[in-house]
This record gives sequence, C-alpha cells and structure tokens, in this order.
Amino acid sequence: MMPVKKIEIIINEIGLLKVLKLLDAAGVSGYTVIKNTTGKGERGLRGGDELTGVFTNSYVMTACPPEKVTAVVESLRPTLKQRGGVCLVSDAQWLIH
Amino acid sequence: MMPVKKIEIIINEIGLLKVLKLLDAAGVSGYTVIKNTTGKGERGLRGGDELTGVFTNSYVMTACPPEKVTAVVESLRPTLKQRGGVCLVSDAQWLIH
Amino acid sequence: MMPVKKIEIIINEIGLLKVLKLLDAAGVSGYTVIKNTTGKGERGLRGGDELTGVFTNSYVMTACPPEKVTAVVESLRPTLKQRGGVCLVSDAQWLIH
Amino acid sequence: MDFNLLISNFLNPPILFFFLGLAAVFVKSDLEIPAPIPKILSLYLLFAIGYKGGVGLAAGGLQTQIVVVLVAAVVMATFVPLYAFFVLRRKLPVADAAAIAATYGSISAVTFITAAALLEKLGIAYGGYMVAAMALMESPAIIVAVLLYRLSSVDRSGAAFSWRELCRAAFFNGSVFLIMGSLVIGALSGDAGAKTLKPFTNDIFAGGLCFFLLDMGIVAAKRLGDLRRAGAFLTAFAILLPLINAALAIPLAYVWGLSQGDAFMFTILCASASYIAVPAAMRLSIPEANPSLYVPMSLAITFPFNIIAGMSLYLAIINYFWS
Amino acid sequence: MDFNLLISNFLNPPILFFFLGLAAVFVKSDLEIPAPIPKILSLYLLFAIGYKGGVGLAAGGLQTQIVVVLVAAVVMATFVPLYAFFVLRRKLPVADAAAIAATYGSISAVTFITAAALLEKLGIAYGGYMVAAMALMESPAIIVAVLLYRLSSVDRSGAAFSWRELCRAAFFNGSVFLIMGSLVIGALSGDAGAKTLKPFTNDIFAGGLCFFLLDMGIVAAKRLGDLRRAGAFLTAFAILLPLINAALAIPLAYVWGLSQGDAFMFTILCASASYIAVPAAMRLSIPEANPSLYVPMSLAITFPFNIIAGMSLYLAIINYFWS
Amino acid sequence: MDFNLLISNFLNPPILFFFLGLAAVFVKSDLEIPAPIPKILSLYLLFAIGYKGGVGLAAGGLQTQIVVVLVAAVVMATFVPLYAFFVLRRKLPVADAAAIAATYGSISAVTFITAAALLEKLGIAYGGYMVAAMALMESPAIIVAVLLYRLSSVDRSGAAFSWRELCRAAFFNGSVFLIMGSLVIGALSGDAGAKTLKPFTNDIFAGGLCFFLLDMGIVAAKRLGDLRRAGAFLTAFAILLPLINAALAIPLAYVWGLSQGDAFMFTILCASASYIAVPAAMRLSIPEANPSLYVPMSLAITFPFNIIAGMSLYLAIINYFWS
Ligand SMILES: Nc1ncnc2c1ncn2[C@@H]1O[C@H](COP(=O)(O)O)[C@@H](O)[C@H]1O
Ligand SMILES: Nc1ncnc2c1ncn2[C@@H]1O[C@H](COP(=O)(O)O)[C@@H](O)[C@H]1O
Ligand SMILES: Nc1ncnc2c1ncn2[C@@H]1O[C@H](COP(=O)(O)O)[C@@H](O)[C@H]1O
Ligand code: NA
Ligand code: NA
Ligand code: NA
Repeated sequence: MMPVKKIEIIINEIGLLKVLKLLDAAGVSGYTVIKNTTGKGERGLRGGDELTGVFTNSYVMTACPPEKVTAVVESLRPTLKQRGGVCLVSDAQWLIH
Repeated sequence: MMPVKKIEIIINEIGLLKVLKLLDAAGVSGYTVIKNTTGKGERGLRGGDELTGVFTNSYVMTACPPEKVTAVVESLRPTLKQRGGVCLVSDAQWLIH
Repeated sequence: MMPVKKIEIIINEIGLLKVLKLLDAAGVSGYTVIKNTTGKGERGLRGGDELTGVFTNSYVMTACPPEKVTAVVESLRPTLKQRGGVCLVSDAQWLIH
Repeated sequence: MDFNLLISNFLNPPILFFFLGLAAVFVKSDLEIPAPIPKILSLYLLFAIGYKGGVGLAAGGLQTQIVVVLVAAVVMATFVPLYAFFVLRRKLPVADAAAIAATYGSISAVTFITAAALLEKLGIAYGGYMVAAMALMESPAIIVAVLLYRLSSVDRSGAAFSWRELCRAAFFNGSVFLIMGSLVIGALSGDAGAKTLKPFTNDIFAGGLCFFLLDMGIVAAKRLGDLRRAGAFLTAFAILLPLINAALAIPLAYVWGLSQGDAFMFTILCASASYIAVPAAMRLSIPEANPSLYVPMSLAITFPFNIIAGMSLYLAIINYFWS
Repeated sequence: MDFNLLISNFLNPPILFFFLGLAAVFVKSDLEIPAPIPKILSLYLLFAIGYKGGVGLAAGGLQTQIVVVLVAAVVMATFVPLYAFFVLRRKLPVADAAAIAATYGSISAVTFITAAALLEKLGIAYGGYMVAAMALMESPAIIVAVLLYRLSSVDRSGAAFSWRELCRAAFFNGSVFLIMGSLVIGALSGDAGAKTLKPFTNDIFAGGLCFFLLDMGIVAAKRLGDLRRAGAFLTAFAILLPLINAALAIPLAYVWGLSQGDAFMFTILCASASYIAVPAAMRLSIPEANPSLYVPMSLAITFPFNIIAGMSLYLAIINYFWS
Repeated sequence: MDFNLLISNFLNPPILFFFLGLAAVFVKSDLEIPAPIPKILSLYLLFAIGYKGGVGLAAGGLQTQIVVVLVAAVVMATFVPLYAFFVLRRKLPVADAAAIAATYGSISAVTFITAAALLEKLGIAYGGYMVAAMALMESPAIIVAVLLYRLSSVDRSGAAFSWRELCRAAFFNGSVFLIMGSLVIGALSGDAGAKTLKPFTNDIFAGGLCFFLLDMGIVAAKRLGDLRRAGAFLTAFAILLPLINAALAIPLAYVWGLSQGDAFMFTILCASASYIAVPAAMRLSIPEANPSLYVPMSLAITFPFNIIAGMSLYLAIINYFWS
C-alpha cells in the first residue's frame, strides 16, 4: 500500500479532451474516465438532453503521489474557471501489485 | 482548497428523482449523477436486466461544507431505509477556482 | 454513522466477473459497479473502441468494515498483477439506516 | 390441443430467439444486449404496436363491438388484481401481495405481439381496437393494487398519500404513455402517415421483436435463480393464474359475442402479466414490495408459459367453441 | 395563409410525435429516450439526408442553377450572424451575442428534413443540391461568430488563438463532417449504391424521424424553463429572427430565379437555427457563452415555431409569388 | 488484376464509409459512434448473416459439397494458428505469439460480409453453407492458441487449467454463439420466417454495414498509433499472412472442386483475421498477451488490406483459374 492523493474532476464533456491533455502534461501516470454523467451546479441543471451533448459532464479520476497534487490542480485551475466544473482532492492508499 | 465532505449515495434508479429533490431541499450547491450502475447488496444482485429498469442503480455524489452534512444525511435516511441503498461520507478538499 | 473502508477497483471489463467473484468470496456485503469506463495507465490508452470491448474498464466500489480490508485486497492482488488495473483504499463513514 | 399449432408457433423466429437467450445463459455464454438497447427496443415495439393499432382503429370506425371489448377489458383489468390480492394475502405480506396482484392484473405487450404474429401466420383477423383494449388494461391494476395496499397496511413511511402521483404512475408512466400516444397519432395521421411509416412500424418489426425476445430470454434465465426464494406457492401461482384468467376470459368473450380473433387476443391480455410498466410503477409506489418476486414470476414463468404452451392451448379451446 | 396546409402539416406523424414529447414532460411522464439513442438517431438522419442529397446531386449534374444556390447559401450564412450579432450586442455580453448569432446563422437539419417531408406530401420537387447548400451553411456562422468574439472581447483566457482549431470546430465537427462525407459518398457510389441503401436511407427514414422528434419534444419542454432566465428580449428574438431571415431569403430566391421547391428549402435553411453542431462548437470555442440561452432559444422556440407555423407561412407566401 | 473490379469494389458505400471513418480521425473530427452502438451493430450483423446463412443451408439440403467445405474450413482454421505460432515465436514472447496466431487463424465476419456484397454486385453465387463454414472457423484457432500457450509457457498464475472455461471462451463467446444460434434458427424457421424477417435481415443490412464500417474506420485509425510499438515485423506479418493463407486456400479450393463463389468466400475466410471474438477470448484466457498488438494488426492493417486490395486480388486469381 502506498499513500496517494485521489483527484476527482467533473468537467463538461466538450472540455474533457482539454483536461486529459493537461493531466498528461502534468505527468500523471494514469487516469480513469466515466462519460455521460449529469449534474447540477452553478451553471444550472445538466442532463436530460443527450441531443446536443452540451449539458453532459465527464468524471475523471486520477491517483497520484502527494507531491504531484499541487502541480496537477494548478494546471487545471484556469480551465475549470473558464468552463466550470469541480475538482476534489482526497487521501487514499494504492494497492501495489 | 477548501475542506468539504463528499457524500456518495447509491439508490435505485426509480428513487433517484426523490433523492435529488431531497438534496435540493437540503440546500446543497450541486451534485453529480452517474446513471446505469449496477450492484449487489442486501436486496440481492442488480443489473443484467435493463428491461424493467427495476434493478438498476444511480450513483449520486455531492460535495458540501462539513456543517451541512448532518442535515443532508438526516433528510436522506428515511428514503434509504424505505428503498434500500447506501450513503457514504468522506473528507475531501475542494479546489476553489 | 459507522467507519468503513472504501475499496475502489478499476479492472478491464473482461476481468470484471473474476473480481466480483473474488469480492463475494472475501465476504463483502455488497458492491457497486460502473461499466463502460475508459482510461489510461501502464498498459496504454483504453477507450475510443467499443468494438472489441478489449480496451474498456469497469469501476467497482465496495464499502466494508476496516478489519476486512486486508483479506479483500490480498485476494485481489494476483488478478490485478495479471490483468492490470488499480485498487485504491480510503476512509469513509457509512450512514446506518 | 392441436399439436401442429404448437409446433408452428414454436418454430416462429421470435420464440426461437427467446430460447436462444435462455440457452446463452445456461451454457454461460457472455452474450448480452447492452443497455440501453433493450429499453429502446421496447420503446420501438410500443411505438409500432400503438401506431398500428391507431391506424386500425381509424380504419374501423367506432362500433358497438368496440365498446363491448373496451368495457370488458377494463372490467377484467380491475377484477383480476382484486381477487389475486386476496389469494396472495394468505401467504404474503401486504406489499408483495399488492405488487404481484398488479403484475397479473396488467398485461404484457410482447405476449400480445407474439400472439398477434401467430394469428397472422394462421390468417385469423382481429380488430385494431384490441390494441386500445391493451392500452386500457395497463393502468387499472396499478391503481387497484396501490389502493389495496394503502387500505390494508399501516403506513410506515409517514408520507402523505397523493392521488396525483398515483395517477401519474398509472397513466403516464413511460410505457403506457407511449403506447397511448402512438395510438392516438396513428388514428390521427391517417392513410398517408401509415404508408410512410409502414417500413418502420411493420416491415422491420419482426426483426426488432426477435432481438427483444433474445434479450428477454437472457434476462428470464438470469432471474430464474430468484425463484428459489419465491418458492413453490408463487411458482405455481405464476402458471395457474394465467390459466384461471383465460378460463374467465374465454366464456366472457363468448357471451359478449367477440369474434374468434378478438376473443383470442382478449384471452391473451387477461392471461399475460406485466414486466415493464407495472414493476416500474410498483418500485415507485410500493417500494417495500420485493421486485425479486414479481419480476421473475412474470418474466421467467408466466411469459414463457404463455408463449410456449398457453397461447396454443387458448387458441385450441377458442377454435373448438367458435367453429 | 392556407389553412389546409397548416392542418395537413400538423397531422404529419413526425410533428405529432414532437407534440407527444412536449406532452410527456407537461404531464410529468417518465418517458425518455435514453442516451446515446438520440445521438445515434441524429447521426442516422445526417447520414441519410447527406447520402440522398449526394445521390440527387450526382443525378442532376452541375448546372448554373446549382452554383447560384450554393453562392446564395454561403452569402446568407455569413450575413445573418453578422447582423444578428450587432442586434444582440445591444443587450448581451459579447460571448452570448456571438454564440446566439452563430446559432441563427447556421441551420437545423431536422427542420430541413421536416420541410422536405412536407414538400414530398404536396408533390413539389426540390433539387438534391439543396442538401449541399445545407451542408455549406453549417460552418460559416461558426467562423464569423468566433472572429467577432475575438475582435470584440479582451481575451481573458490568455490562450493563443488558433485558426487551426477554429476551422476544425467549424468544418470538421461531427455533424458537419458526417453530412458532408455522406453527400460525397452518395455522389460517388452511384445508382447501384443508392438502390442497395434505399431501404435504410429512405424507407425507414420517417420512423427514425418520428423517434427523433419525440426526443426533441421532450428535450425542448425540459429546456423551456431556462427561457425564463433568457427573458422577453431573447424569446421575441427567437421568433422574429426566423421571420426576418425568411423575409430576406424569399426575395433573394425570387430574384435569383430559384424554383418553387428550392426557394422554400432555401428559406427554411435561412429561417432555421442550429441546436446540434453550433452548440457543440460554441462550447468548445466560446466556453464563456451560456448554453442555457442559445440551446433553448433554438430548440424550444425557433424549432417548434418553424415546424408549426413558420413552414406553412413561408410556403403560402412562396406559393403566392411563384404561381 | 482487374482494375475495374478494384474501382467497383472501392466505390461500394460500405468501403467508402470505412474511409470516411479513417478520414474523420486524420482531420481530428470529433465524429464518433457512441457506445454501445458499435456493439449492437455487430450483434445485428452477426444475427443477419447467421440467419441468412441458415435459410440458405435449409434451402440447399446437405450434399457432399457442403461436407467438403466444412472439413476444409476446420482443417485450415486449425493449421493456420499452428504455423503462425511457430513463425511468431521467433520474435515474440509466448503469450503474444499465441494471441496473434489465434487472431489470424480465426475469421472476420465483416470481411466475409463485404466480400459477399462484392459477389452479389458481380452476380456470382455462393452457397449458404459458407456461413456455416465461417461459424465453424471462429473457434478452433482459439483452442489451438491456448493449448500452445499452456504447453510452451511456465504457468505464472498458478491457476488450474480448465478445459471447461476454454471451451466456453471458444464456442460460447457472444459472437460465436449468436452467429451459430441464428444459423440454426434460420435453418429451422423455414420460408415463412425468412420472408417476415427479410426487411430486417436483408433490406436494411447495407445501411447497418455502412455505419459499422464507419466506426471501424474510426477505431482502426485511432489504433494505428499502436502499430509503432508493434514494429516492422508485425506490420509485415499482418499483410503477408493473408497473402500466404490465400495462396494456401485457393489451390485447396481448386483441388476440392469448390465452385467459383465458394472458393472466393473460403479464401476470404482464410485470409481474414478476427478482431471481435478472438480478442475477447484472448483477454480472458491469455491475459498476459498485449491487445495493443493483436487488435491493431487485424483491425488497422489486415482488414483494410483485405477489403481494399486483397479481395480484388484473390478474386482476379480465382477468376483466372476457374474460367
Ligand atoms: N457541490 C457539488 N457536488 C458535486 N458535483 C458538483 C457540485 N457542484 C457542481 N458539480 C458538478 O459540476 C458540474 C459543473 O458545475 P458548475 O460549473 O458549478 O455548473 C455540475 O453539472 C455537476 O455535475
Ligand atoms: N457494501 C457496499 N458497498 C458498495 N455498494 C453497496 C454496498 N451495499 C450495497 N451497495 C449498493 O447499494 C445498492 C442497494 O443496496 P441494498 O439496499 O443493500 O440492496 C446495491 O445494489 C449496491 O449497488
Ligand atoms: N494513476 C491512475 N489513476 C486513476 N486510474 C488509473 C491510474 N492508472 C491506471 N488507471 C486505470 O486503470 C486502468 C488499467 O491500468 P493499467 O493496468 O496501468 O493499464 C487504466 O485504463 C485506467 O482506467
Ligand atoms: Na393480465
Ligand atoms: Na439560419
Ligand atoms: Na483467417
């Protein structure tokens, strides 16, 4: 077991590619994406509209070493400010296999 | 970064609207929903049956200030008791953007 | 509220059944599954290919009493080693209803 | 009972695909129809059957025959859940008894469709208004069951009872609303509409039905395990109730002077049990009821029983009396 | 205005299914078309309309008429977002003004398709090259809007402006790319191809359209609430702009000598507003703009207005002048 | 090699849609066919081809010709993975060698379907039993590969080897099970069934194929990048193996007296490589093998090579010898 930080990001589907590029650039070793999530936030209700794709969110999760967290979240901040979305950081243990 | 509580709820899809209404009523600022999840619990295996929708779950996540947690979970308790489901609370940091 | 450990597993979709069997065998009381997730890790980019199903992941979450964690993760270790994937463990509170 | 009829029904592609679905689970194949395809297939079937029914209804005009059929439909759809509830109540808690009663009081559109395919193969006609009868039979059982449940149980949830929500669950749940809506649109849009839509609603219909039944076979086989929990009483119930309902429906149809085809479709409606509209409504309105009882009963016993043996049996009896 | 025309248009199954979708939300039915079915239906419609257009284009050969139509299309698709932007800028922030301008400068394929169904019903012909015109009209408004936005706003994001990304969003976004590609393939693959694909692209088309409009009705009704935020100005704008655009398009079509059918389709293109291609492109290129304004305007007001009243109105006017 | 044949094949809509998919990725369009549509399209194609094959089989009756073809199919499907494994073993670890050998020993249903469309266009007949041959050729390579892998490798996983699981992966994996099942149902359900299902299995088939190939083009282009990792040896292998297999299949077909159409379909089966059934089975039974090798090889090289150049080449050679 290795202590890591879990970073969870919720972002509009159309901004997903941008976020993944930023994660790659920040040097994370991997990530997991769940598409087609919906939700409600400052920018109102999303979902119930699969037509335009404009109101659909993606959920991205990446586990990374604690020392990388600042770099990752700082690189995400401008995109989240511009496009909306949420970023949560929490503690977890990674099973080394 | 702001400390928040992450509340995760797993609820039968047909009860989803009820849960979202309760969250709105409890004054959370937003939430994220992942539909079409499956699982197993006290009430047996769900999933493998997209026909009736009766065995499908939704996953709801909301991040809220620690002082709101009690209000939120207490408002959810009767619904979870009646319909089954799971509610987990954990700690996280919210990236302010 | 009851303290539990949240175990999150990301595994190739074709290995999902195996993981669920292991969880059942380890005596967890329930779990939640999100299918059709994608991601990137040691074994390269997954997703963007729903054709073969070979590059699709599933996300499995189970909440269990802290004393069960070791048994669960140890039973998962060989499968994760062989098939790739990620297992994270974190703390949470379970709402008793 | 006509053995050829049984065989001919059995060799219909949709029925065979149902068995293929069962077989897939028994040999542990990983064949599955991924979500949300089963959902959209069921919307398609409801759309097509509703639309075709509407076209038939418009073509036929409103006659006394129709009124008789529709009244008969509502009567049976109200009576069946009532008597079923009191039978079930002897062995089961209120919530489960009410939910199962609703399941058997309502109808199964796919059983109806499969029966229609059999009639078509045999060249026996039935009225387009039978689809209207089907649509009318979906909701009453839901209302009756929820009322029985409210009357018989001490309300644990403390939630106020809302007629508004009940009617919404009964009349406006997705399946009922779509079939009703398509029926009205089919009746309104006339010959020109029917002709443009024919390739979609009629020609490719059999294919959609095959895929849907393949999925139903898979789901039914997966739910078979739940039946162990249900026990012998409910398993027997799931076979006896269609037989009893058919035994009630056939004489009624005879007395009311329904044509051979209409009588058969009416019998099928009474004998079939819901596994889409009612489970969804029960989950909403009687959440205490256990879906691992009412879903496998209707899906894994009553449905296959009806399409394999029941349908041929009812038709043989009707043929005997009507000719 | 021909009242029969209005009724006949109104009783088209696709239009009726749009209303059924609206009704489902108003009565709070839980009817929904689950993701990703609406997406695949829209891909199907684009594929079919593009392919049929390509076949028509190949059959027609290249004449001056076609060149005129295509030039007219590009001119209007560039002019509309320009004038709309300056109107909107009086009341709205730059980002929103630009995004709404793009929405109204571009086109709606489903409005086009519904109009085509009306013409077919009335036996009025139009050229296969109108589909090419439609494809050409999707992108210019996106380019114009993004340029207007860059010129009028202080760039807050600090991101370098990339022509490359803009062109990709305008010309290669999924919808535009698929309709263009299908058009080319339809033109290349000739009679044999058209014949094999006909059951898929033509025969079942009406059914796919009905389902799609059912979903559009549901989504439009759900988005109606957003309009309160949009306010009276934008609501009026969403009805006036199609009327103004039609008032510009009809005389142009007359002067340029378009046939009656072509003139109608050209008018519909100018009067319609995008709700698939443009919203996606705006979300990417002008993320500051609020989609809760431009999506419901085009989807919940302009689209229903056009298919219910607009279409019949434009056609009545064209009938008057062309005959 | 007949140049007209190449062009005529190339201008088939399905092939053109494959290129459109490739193009979408190259211009970085965001066009995509969302999950689970590709899955359901592939189930549809397997259903349709299986069913049509079964109908053809029932129509033909069992003759010696059929037995010869089926034996030939099994022989080749067993021999190819054997020789391929020993070639690959010189450069690759056991797991990868076995998985790639299985990929090339098995077949691709979509290549088969595309070849069938070409024959139909040219008016050349082939037997319905070729579909049975195809179904028979899916599994042996999986069995052979897993056995070779178990025999050649020290078992690191410590898991007991289970014949039961192997057979399930080989014979009952979703794709194999559905095509086999549909074949049997097609054979059982006779003329009446075939007629009702024709609009679904035949008429809209070309459209489904176009959409599927559009997706395959997108996926193939996305996977092209993986090939850099695969290197020159595997890239060459992915083109040479179909050629060698065709060079083995054509003389065999000649000696065994297959008709022109049957010989061509047999050759295509031998030359094609699996990218649905085998990858799923390998992922399950040889999880150590790297899917980023075997999937792009078969999907992004062998499949396009066969449908663009291979098919025309094999047919030209067969035309030469058979006439
Ligand atoms: N407090 C919250 N908890 C969980 N998810 C949230 C929360 N606020 C916003 N979201 C998610 O983030 C998306 C964008 O939020 P926003 O930018 O605030 O509109 C929403 O659609 C939700 O899916
Ligand atoms: N221990 C658990 N860990 C994670 N998810 C659970 C757990 N128990 C139940 N669930 C989820 O909650 C749903 C309802 O559970 P239940 O009400 O216990 O049947 C299940 O279908 C699972 O998706
Ligand atoms: N650092 C990470 N954070 C989150 N998810 C990961 C991470 N690394 C790998 N994954 C997920 O686990 C899957 C398998 O990883 P791997 O076995 O490393 O290829 C990937 O496709 C991702 O979905
Ligand atoms: Na009934
Ligand atoms: Na316009
Ligand atoms: Na092969």
